[in-house]
Amino acid sequence: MSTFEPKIVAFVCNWCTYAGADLTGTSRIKYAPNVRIIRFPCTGRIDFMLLLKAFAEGADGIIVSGCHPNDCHYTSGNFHARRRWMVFRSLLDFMGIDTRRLQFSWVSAAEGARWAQLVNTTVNNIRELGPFEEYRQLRGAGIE
Amino acid sequence: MKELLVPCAACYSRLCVTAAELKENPELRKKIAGVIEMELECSTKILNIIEFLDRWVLNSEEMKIRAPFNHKVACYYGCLLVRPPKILNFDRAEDPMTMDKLMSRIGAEPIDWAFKTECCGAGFSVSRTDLVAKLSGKILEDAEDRGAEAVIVACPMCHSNLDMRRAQINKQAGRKFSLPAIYITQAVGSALGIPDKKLGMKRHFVPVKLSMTKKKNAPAKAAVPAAQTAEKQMEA
Amino acid sequence: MARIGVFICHCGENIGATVDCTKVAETCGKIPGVVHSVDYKYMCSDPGQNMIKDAIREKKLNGVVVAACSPRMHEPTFRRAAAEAGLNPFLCEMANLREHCSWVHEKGDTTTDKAIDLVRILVEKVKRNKPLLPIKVPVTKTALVLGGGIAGIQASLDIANAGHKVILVEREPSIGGHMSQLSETFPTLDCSQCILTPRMVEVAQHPNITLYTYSELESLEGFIGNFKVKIRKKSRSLDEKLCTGCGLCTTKCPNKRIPNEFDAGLGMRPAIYVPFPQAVPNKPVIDKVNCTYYTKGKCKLCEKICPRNAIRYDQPDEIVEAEVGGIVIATGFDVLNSDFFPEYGYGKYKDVVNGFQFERLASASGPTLGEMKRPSDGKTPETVVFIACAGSRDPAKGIEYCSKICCMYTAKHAMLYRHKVHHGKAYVFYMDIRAGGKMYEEFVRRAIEEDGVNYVRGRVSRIYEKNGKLIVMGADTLLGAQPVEIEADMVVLATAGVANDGAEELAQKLHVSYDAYKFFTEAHPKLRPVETNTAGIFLAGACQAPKDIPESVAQASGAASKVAGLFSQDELTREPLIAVVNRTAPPQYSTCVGCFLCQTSCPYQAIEKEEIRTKDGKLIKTVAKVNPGLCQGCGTCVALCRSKSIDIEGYTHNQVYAEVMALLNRSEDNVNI
Amino acid sequence: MKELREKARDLLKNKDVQVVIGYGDGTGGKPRAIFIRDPKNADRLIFNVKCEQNLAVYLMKHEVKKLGRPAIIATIPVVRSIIQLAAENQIAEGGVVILAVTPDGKLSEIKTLKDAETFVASNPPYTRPEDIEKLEQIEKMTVEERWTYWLDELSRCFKCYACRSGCPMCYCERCTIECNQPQWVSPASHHLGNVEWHIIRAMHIAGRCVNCGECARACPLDIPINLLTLKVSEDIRKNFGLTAGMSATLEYALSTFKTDDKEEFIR
Repeated sequence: MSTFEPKIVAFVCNWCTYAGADLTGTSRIKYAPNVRIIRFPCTGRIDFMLLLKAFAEGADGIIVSGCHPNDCHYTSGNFHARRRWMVFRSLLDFMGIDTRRLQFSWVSAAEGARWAQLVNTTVNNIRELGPFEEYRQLRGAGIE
Repeated sequence: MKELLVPCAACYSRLCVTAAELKENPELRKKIAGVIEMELECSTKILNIIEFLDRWVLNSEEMKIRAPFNHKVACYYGCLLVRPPKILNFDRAEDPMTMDKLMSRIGAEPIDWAFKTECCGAGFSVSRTDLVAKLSGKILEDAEDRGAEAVIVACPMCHSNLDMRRAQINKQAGRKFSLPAIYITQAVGSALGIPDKKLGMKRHFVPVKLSMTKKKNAPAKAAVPAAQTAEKQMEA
Repeated sequence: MARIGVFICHCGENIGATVDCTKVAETCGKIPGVVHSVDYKYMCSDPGQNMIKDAIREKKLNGVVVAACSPRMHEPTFRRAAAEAGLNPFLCEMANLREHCSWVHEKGDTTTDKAIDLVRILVEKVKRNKPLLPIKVPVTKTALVLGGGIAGIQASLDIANAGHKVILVEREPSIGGHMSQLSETFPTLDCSQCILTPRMVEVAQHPNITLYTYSELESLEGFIGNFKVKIRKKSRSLDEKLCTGCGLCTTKCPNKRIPNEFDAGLGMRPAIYVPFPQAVPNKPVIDKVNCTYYTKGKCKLCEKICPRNAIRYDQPDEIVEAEVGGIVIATGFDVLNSDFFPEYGYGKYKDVVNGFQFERLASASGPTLGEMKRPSDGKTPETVVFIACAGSRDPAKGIEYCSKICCMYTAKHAMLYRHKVHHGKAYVFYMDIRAGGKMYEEFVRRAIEEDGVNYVRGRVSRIYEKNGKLIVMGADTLLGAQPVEIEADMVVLATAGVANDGAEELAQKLHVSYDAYKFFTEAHPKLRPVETNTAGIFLAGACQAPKDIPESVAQASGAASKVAGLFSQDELTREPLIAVVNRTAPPQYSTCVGCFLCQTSCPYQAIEKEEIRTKDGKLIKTVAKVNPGLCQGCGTCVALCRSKSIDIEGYTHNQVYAEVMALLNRSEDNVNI
Repeated sequence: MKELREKARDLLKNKDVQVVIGYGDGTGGKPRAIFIRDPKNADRLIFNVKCEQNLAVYLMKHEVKKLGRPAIIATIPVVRSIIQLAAENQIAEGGVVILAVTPDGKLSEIKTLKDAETFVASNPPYTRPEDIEKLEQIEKMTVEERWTYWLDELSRCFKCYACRSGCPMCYCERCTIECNQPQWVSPASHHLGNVEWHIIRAMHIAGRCVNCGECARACPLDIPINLLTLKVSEDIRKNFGLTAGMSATLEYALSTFKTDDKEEFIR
């Protein structure tokens, strides 16, 4: 597993974290290339099924990030998202899915450095954990 | 022990502040507990004399006003009974009213005046008596000018300053203040019909000349049992 | 059948230096559905854009992915280019190869691979894009202005002069607001009435302005461009058409001892009254609480005296309905009730007054006709103490914020006093002097240096009356907190400016947000200061925060220009990236089961109930419907809907699902992406 | 029981309702749901401790809706289901007559939602101790243990969707499971499909579940899936102080929020 490079999918909102990642770019701050950003209008739009799909389809780790509380471009999308994640994350944990692979965060449009740091720490954590085989291999398994 | 009655405003203020400190600072609490070698809960409710009278004396059944204390009085809270407001939140810091209400209930007429919460100089009552005289003087001056017959105090320190240091005060103010300083329990006791002697009214430096005027328009004999309970209550 | 074109931009060295663009173009050319894939040095340049346009035409592309900088940078550019080539702009997407890849990673295969992934994601998305048409919402070109103070007046006039209809609603019997109470105005000391009343008259006479005084907003429905409002016209107990405003009734009213609101309680008025001589409209109103007829059932003197028989005791409130396209809130502010500094004795001592009361004492139209007389005994005050920050910047007693206008009006008050009483002494107790503004600092200096006002830096601890004088006890912190005691004849408190009463209720009626102090909040503290978070509703004046006249007027004109901008088109176009509740074939009509749990998730109250009925009007089912005028496209309801009955254009279930799949689903390379 | 039958008979006789949904004798001594439309048959109604199926589910079925205004024999969870359904605009005020039966067999006729709310308020939510016990037991396990536990349990699932059909809250006309554009959950009953299905189910019932346990009872393979919904309900109660089926104007946990909702995992 020395060559293991985790695949990270980032689900981010357009107004804060996506713009924040843009700032990371314009400030030329380097970070690990393992992450792929998928853009959403708001964290409120992110369907929990997408996260499960990402895991099933080979993601080793997931970042979900949007505007800080009270900063949502739509005033409250992130508050709804927060509740959704509180319930969802606890359910996954209860079912034995390692929630360390699911990193939630708030990154504002002004926090370019924070974004880079978030990606790097997540990549390192997931590298520790290794590939998320146990979930991935559910695909097709269990059919006699 | 659930409640602690503190008749001295200075002690009251200090104790409350300490309690508050300890409540929000577990470290300090541990330290102190170690020093005094006993557990500290800080659950004791600290009562000042006004709260006490209000709750236990004037609200209890057998406490009947037998000799209304019908005098114009200046309710003097002193500086420590209401400060620091954040911690004590006992009454409005700048214009407290509890004593005024209490006084009206025993038949007195509290005047509206400006020195309710001014300092009497207690802190200097030994070291700088000249300052005490100056500050206490202002208090008496305003009270008398507004027609008060007596200053009602809720702090032994204020009491001693306004009473004991009267000569020096008069000297400094260049006028003779005749209105007595009366500790709140004395006023209340008198209204409940406790004889002046028992209340120590006779033992002031500034003679208390109120009683005579009062007893006239008060019921002839005071109901003794009530008086006794009243005493018990206050000694308690 | 997808025919996608992929255009990889080098952005000079910016992308080209770290990403192997040619390889990206080649690899992406192999993605099923991609029929055209090229790379070029500067895609945003004219030749670059032309490449795209030509390809769209020649290769009959039905989807374009431009892999270049951030879409937040150039998406509009490339969508316009696509449109010019006849492709629906929403069929053009951007992959962010610069900010999200080349600028943040080292040169190398992994970076190039990432670039390929990013393009692949967008290719899969764009395959599922639908041509979208911008949403057009009709605009009712009438504005509603709430509040007839200087801000409301300014906004109304600006909008009206731009050629649009305006409905101006004022709670009080006359427009004019607080400004009409002021004597002179800083920093020029010109008479407030003199500059205000012409504007008031202009409002009354303007053909485009409908004025409802003594009226309040009852309810609001709808959305930007299409609001429906109900306005309650409170009964004046008189027929305004008949009334000529002769004022005879007011002279004959037996009950003349009612504290006059306009004079801040210092003057008296009858039960039937006109707030002040220059009132607009100049028609009286009966104060039912104090009117002898309403309280005791007899009197009716005004009715007898009225030469036009205009009095109507039984006149009911009237509800006026109107349709408006934009709304300006200009409901102003109020001053903090000072009785919560008992130590200052406001309300206890007649000669301790607040700012408004002093304005009336100084005003030529005031109860003293501008002569400096103190309320208690009408004597000329020889010494006046002004206390700034009476409540402001005081977390313990008052409010934490700075009321902003007090420093200036206190300086003005002191000056006015000195001008009227030349031998009088004026003291000002202050924390700091905040005189930011054109000619402001100079104004304060003038008060201090030319008019000899004594400024004492320190706070006042107590005020008490002593043989006819007000003893002001304070400290001078510039002299080592040395105690200061001043024997004053009058004290003026610069009490804090706070939100008007009823601000909260109004905000809830209008669905606009407000802060902890009940001031209305702007959409962005810096860049959108006159808009609210609710599209089509704007802010002007002190209802947003304490403001002086110039600022209020400036913001009012700003709000007015926003409204004028909104009204400059017959339809307003909005990005069509909004949520839609699906409709399916009968018997289902929609997979929505009408649980309406989504309703509360919408920040914009955009989710409505729609009843699906048969031709003969029989109700089949009630389902959710997203109002395209209100929806801002956050998609919270989309993720919430269990049956996936709501979807959002631009980020549809199909699109985002495909993006995830495109990105992964390549189990052959778990190692080394 | 006599009282119950008379009540049902009267309701049908006076045309107050067109159908009474209740329990009758089923095979093997197990009660089953019966639908009485003729007063004469009211005596077929029974009620005993075995009668725990959540009959509220039938209020949502087209076949039953067709029959007209129903009366329903309701245990406490059933009343809560009805209240929740009303909160979700599925049952109109006065749309159903509730014949509520308390555990001690007391019968009370509930006509309005307000009364229903008072009823559940005085008969607070009840979770079977064995469920709580099992829940805590699982929570004590390590993540790995939980994973193997659930995989083992869920491996038996063959997607018969009895859990869905038995649940009054699963009244969607099109379940996410049936969406194939995109195919959110693979229809096959392999491990992945099973895990995804049961997560979706728990999430979609979250904040709406009254913990009647019907899903588990309905499961032909005795998978304790009610624990998933129970866990979620508990979280919602602890975190947001909300319990489903207590008020017909209930705020839905996942479409409302407090600006100071407490969590410790978002960094």
